[in-house]
Amino acid sequence: MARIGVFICHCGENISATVDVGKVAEAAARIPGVAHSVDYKYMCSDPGQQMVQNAIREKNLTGVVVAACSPRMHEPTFRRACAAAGLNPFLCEMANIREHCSWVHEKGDATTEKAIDIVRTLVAKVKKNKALQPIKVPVTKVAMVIGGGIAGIQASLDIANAGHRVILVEREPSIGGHMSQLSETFPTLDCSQCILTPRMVEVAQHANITLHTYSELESLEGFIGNFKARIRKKARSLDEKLCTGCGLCAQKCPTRRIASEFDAGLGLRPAIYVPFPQAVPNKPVIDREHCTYYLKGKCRLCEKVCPTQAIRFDQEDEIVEVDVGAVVLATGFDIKHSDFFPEYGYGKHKDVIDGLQFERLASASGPTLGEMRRPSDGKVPETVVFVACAGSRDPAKGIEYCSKICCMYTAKHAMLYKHKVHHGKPYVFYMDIRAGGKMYEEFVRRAMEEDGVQYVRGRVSRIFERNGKLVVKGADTLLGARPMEIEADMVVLATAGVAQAGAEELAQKLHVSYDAHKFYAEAHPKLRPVETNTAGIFLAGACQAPKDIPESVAQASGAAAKVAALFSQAELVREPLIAVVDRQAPPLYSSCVGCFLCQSACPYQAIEKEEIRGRDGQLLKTVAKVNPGLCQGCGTCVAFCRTKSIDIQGFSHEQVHAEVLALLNRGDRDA
Amino acid sequence: MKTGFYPGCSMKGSAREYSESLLAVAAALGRDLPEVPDWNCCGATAAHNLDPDLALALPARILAAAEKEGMDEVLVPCAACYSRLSVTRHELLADEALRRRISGLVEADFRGSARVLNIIEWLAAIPGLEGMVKAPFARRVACYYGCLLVRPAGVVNFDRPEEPQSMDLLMKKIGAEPLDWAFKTECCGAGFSVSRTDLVAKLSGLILEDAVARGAEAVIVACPMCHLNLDMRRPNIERRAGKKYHIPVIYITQALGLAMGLPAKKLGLQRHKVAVKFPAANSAAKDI
Amino acid sequence: MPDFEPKIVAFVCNWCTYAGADLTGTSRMKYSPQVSIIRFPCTGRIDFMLLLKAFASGADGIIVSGCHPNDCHYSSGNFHARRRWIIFRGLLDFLGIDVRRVQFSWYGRWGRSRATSACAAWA
Amino acid sequence: MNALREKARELLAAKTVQVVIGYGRGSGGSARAVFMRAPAQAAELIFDATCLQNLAVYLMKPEVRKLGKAALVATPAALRTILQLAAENQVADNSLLALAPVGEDIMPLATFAAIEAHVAAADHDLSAAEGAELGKFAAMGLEERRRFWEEQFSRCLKCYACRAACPLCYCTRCTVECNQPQWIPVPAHDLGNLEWNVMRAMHLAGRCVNCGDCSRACPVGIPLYLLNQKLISDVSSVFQARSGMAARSDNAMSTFKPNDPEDFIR
Amino acid sequence: MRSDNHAHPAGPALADRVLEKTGVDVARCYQCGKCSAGCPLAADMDFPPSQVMHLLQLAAGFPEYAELALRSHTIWLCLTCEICYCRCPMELDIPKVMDALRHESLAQKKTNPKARDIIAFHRAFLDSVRTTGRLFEMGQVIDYKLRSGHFLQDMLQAPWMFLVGKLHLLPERVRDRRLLGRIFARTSKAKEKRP
Repeated sequence: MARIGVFICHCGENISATVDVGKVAEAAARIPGVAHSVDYKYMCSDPGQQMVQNAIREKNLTGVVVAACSPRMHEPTFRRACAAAGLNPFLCEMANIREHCSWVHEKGDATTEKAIDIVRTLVAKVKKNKALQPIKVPVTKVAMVIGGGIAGIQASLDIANAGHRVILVEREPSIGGHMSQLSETFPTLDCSQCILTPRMVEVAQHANITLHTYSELESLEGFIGNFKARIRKKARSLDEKLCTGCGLCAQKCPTRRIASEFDAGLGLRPAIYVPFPQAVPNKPVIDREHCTYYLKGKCRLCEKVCPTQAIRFDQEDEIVEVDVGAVVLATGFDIKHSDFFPEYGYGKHKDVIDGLQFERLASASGPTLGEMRRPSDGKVPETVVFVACAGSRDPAKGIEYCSKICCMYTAKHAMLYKHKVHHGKPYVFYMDIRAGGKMYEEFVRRAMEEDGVQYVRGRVSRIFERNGKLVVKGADTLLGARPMEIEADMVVLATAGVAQAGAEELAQKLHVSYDAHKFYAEAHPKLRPVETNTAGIFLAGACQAPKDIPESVAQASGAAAKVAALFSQAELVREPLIAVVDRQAPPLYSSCVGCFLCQSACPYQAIEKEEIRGRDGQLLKTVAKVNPGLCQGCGTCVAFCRTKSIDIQGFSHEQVHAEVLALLNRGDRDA
Repeated sequence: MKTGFYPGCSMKGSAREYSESLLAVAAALGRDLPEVPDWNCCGATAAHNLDPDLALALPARILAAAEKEGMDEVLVPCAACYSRLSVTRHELLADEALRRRISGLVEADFRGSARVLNIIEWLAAIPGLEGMVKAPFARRVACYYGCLLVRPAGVVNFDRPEEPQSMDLLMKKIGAEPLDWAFKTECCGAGFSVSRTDLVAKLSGLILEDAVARGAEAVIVACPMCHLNLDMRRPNIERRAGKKYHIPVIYITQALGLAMGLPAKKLGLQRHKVAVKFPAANSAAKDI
Repeated sequence: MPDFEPKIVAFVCNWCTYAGADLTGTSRMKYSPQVSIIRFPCTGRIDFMLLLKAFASGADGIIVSGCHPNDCHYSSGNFHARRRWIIFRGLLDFLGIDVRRVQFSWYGRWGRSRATSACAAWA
Repeated sequence: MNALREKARELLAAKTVQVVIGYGRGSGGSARAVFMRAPAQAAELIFDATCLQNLAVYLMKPEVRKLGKAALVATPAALRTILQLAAENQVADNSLLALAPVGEDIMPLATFAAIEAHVAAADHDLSAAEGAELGKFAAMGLEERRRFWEEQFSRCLKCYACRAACPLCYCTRCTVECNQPQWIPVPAHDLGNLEWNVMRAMHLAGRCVNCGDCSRACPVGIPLYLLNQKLISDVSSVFQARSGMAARSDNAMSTFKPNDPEDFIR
Repeated sequence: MRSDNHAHPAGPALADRVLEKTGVDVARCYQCGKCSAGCPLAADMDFPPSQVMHLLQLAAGFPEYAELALRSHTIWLCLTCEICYCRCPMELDIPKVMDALRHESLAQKKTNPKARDIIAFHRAFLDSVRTTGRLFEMGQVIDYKLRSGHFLQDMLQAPWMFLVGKLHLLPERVRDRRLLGRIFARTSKAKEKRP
């Protein structure tokens, strides 16, 4: 006879506020097979766990049901507690009477009744639980970092310094990400390249790091500790070993009028180019969409001038297969551009630019070599208006969140402008200044007090051009919301930070969930910010949500720590919630009839054929067999098998069948 | 597809030339425009400013009459009436109880089956307009949409609420050169023409100032109220601005009529405050 | 029948819909207590016989919900499930069982609230 | 018929097969399965309009398999059954010989490839009449259909004759015999009957070759073929898949296409 | 939308009446000022649109703010040109709110004296529609002059308008004028019923 312990948590008052926990405890006590039923204010606290452990020992319990929060929250906690008290952890189940009951229903009998139903369901399930031992799985101690921005670089370095091999995959010809495009960084105004390029070189020279630039993830199979990644190394049309990075080809290339992505469209670049001087690797790439050879089959000038004959026009994409144990997603973010705003001219005004374009104007390696000149006619702008919250905090445009970094970089832009154009007049239209980081508020004050940046509180309603000037129609809500117009020479929109293009496709390749804005979803917003729900895949940087460099670096190191922890064990312990094929005594040996239709149902090809032979070696039967290493426990085969010969531990036929009956009040006594 | 015609009160009075030019063009295009039987005033700004139920009742009765007449769509050349009819149809179709109450109030069952069409939609839907052009209207023009043709976007969903292009495209079809100017959808002062003429002078003045600054030779409008403020209130505008504006303001139907070679008299050009003539110096086309 | 309290069982997948239900909880959205949830690793694990057993045991309505196509944590569990649902639903309808009593849906993490409103309205 | 007898005698005499499974005259003019081991018994063989039973069902019976290699008088349904059993790894190639009667003479098919070619030649989709009958049901109202099947299932005795007669119900331990948990209630009450019949139909989805033996076997005459034909028509119209056409074909229900069409998942 | 898990005093606050009539929840306005920035007449208003919204937000706790809103000149200066609604990041239908405030201001006789002429024009407009079913421009201008006292306004325009045929001396009447009368009666009766 089962001896089940039921432990009902008040969760402070999160549960007891709407669920009569006493009544639930009484009802649980009356369920056949329940030997112990108590309620307590904080079940997950130490005293709470102590109660569970004492009850297990005193009452010799064969199963535990903790009625509290979601199993996704504290199942590990209580299973560890039961294991410590000598009860197999898989004989402990959580009944979710908080997220699925007390928080979502009004106080009343119906809610308490539902809580009792949920407890009864899980008690019925626990009776059918079996003691299970975790599966040991080998771990490939190689990490793959996708995205070579500051987050990807930091994560790679930390993992590599922890002694593990890292494969860094970067889509662009060079690592560096958006940070390499910046001129100076807040709150210290130190030059972005100066603090970034040493790290980039460190990555290139690190023995443990293999760098694949101009490459994308083609596919990822397998599971934590045992991923198999296929990386597409896009053809650079260049033999990287021979190329010395002398740059002669880029100088001589006749096709020079291509908008440079690195310069955010303000500068131009040739068809064969290195994105920026400090690029790592400092090897050019041929842009096949614009190169005359690929369009018309002529030219090949770069091939002629190349001292080391490194040009390879016929180079093909190459697929590299690697086994990795963990993946860190650090694919970064993108920003909206000025054409996203109908009321600011749909992008037709050349001098209405976005933040990254301003960074390029201010940067020494930029198209204007750092001189503050506006894109339309190259004049030095006398009056510049910076518009904060351009697209962010704007549900009408589908972006309701705050992009977090614009207040800071807008203040920085205004300061940089003032440092370069001393008599210039910078205005900033803002709604609220969000400068919450260390030294951030002081930085913005400095912009206002020392550099005389005029802050106007109000949002810009419209920007239009009038005889050579950009008229910015705003209002100052601190002066009675009086409408005002500023005739500006240039306008910088601090546009919304959004997910990278292609973020959704990459998430689907990795089976990682993402939110409505295509930012990757962390496992838990507060407690597991650098993990995803997919075991073995971690997050770092702005791909999870817009954030600044310090946070990205901190997250990168966090993710690296998680990877290092994963690789610290010789073997990976995996939950034994996998499928098993029924085996019985002879003469049946197994209820499986060997139709093997389940093989096509398994996404992980975890089902193999096993030949059962008699003592005389004669083949009696061929039945299915599950490879515990590959099976992920999705259960698709289990629900498909006609003879119910394959079952999954943790969600077995008996368990779910008992749950359904218990939930609908037809407990053990019936059928 | 039966297209009805709702002229609206101003087309009979202060905007006669809009009606004359529209009917002349329609005749030339061989399109008959049967009026909505016994149509009443849509209430314009006055109704929705003073009384919410009246603001829905008056347009509802018009649309119900059009539906009874079997009209699939109703051409409403005046932007204000177009807005009132569109908003009413939108709100009554969204709220069944409201639809029933207002239908009861006007003693007619409003179903919303008749679509509301503005002048640009109607003109743009006519195939082969370019072919009808005999004397291309080769002028630099500032196309003025006003507020209610393109807003509120959720209700009228016609063209873009910021920097619309549909009238510009039409004018290009008849040989004009539409300018990219900044006051396409800024307000002209609408209903304050009589009660607050000073404000109209300010707002309409800004519009003319920008059009002239861009080198426009004419302002093209598609709404009698905009025409009233920009044309008839020209003295007030000029007095307030302290300078003269000679730029003529003509309806899109008049511009189309001219391009189709219809006589100026039939298009009511003689009824304008600001004479519709273009200085010979900068354009080859003969003086009108 | 105002006091008709339909008993609804929701068979949900652990990754999208169960987490979505948790999210509905954390954001305190309200829905009818008549709906109870049974957790499965994936919609691929939901056996049609469980639906039969639920109806036979007195459930008035059933919700079967999992991850959007291409979002499945196991990559294809939901696709297999969809194929079974198409055939199973056709059979139920053929046998005269009102298929509106079974609501199939893809609810992503944030969509749980839509499910609750759907079933509340439906119930 | 004598071509058949001649062939059977010849096979048994030459011992190429150990048993010939064919039709013999049963009581009351019906045809019944006969298992001939000696050449002389070949005379009992008949083949006429009454020979409808799908003899392939005996290929899966241990008692028959014990006898060794079998030759089988195979109707088109039996041929489709053989190919479906092959697709489910139940019978190996060249482990049987199918004798397909074509008009007066007999076509011996020794390999799956031969059987596939023979099957492919004929049309195996649901006949117009069968389609029409399904259409009649679709036209009926929901309530009318429910009452029809409620009445039919109320007569089910749970004798499982349909399972015994079906060549594709070869599972050694069927779910019906599983009592931990008790999936299908043992007694023949209406809920249990519904669960049993729905399970039987679903487990044959994408597999049944529409031989009709289940209906013929049912002592209380429930039109079980309708359930299977409904699923056959759904599987072929929605997934364009047909069972019993090839020895190597994946099962419609355990595979998928990313864009399987449906209009009811919100 | 108001979250419903803690009770809101659905009291008679102006903002609640506005929510009930127009569906616009002023609590969603985060005072960004974009409406005031784009409003063509904001410079002439005593309370630009963003401030009217703020008055409504605080009106529940401060009844005098409701008075300021209802007695403001703004609600009459608003031309409902829809620029604010089109650009509002929170998609708040501000013109509809202005309409609702005008109706309440009229009902409670709190109309701003500076708006006398505007209201007179509208009243004259509706008088003409009630009597003839359409707008008889000349009749309306005379009625407006009687109500507003600006007898000499536009005296120079009238002869020119008549000369160019823009001034009709006789009104055009709708045939079913009695229906128009019933419509006006029913709507004005409905106005009395409202608070």
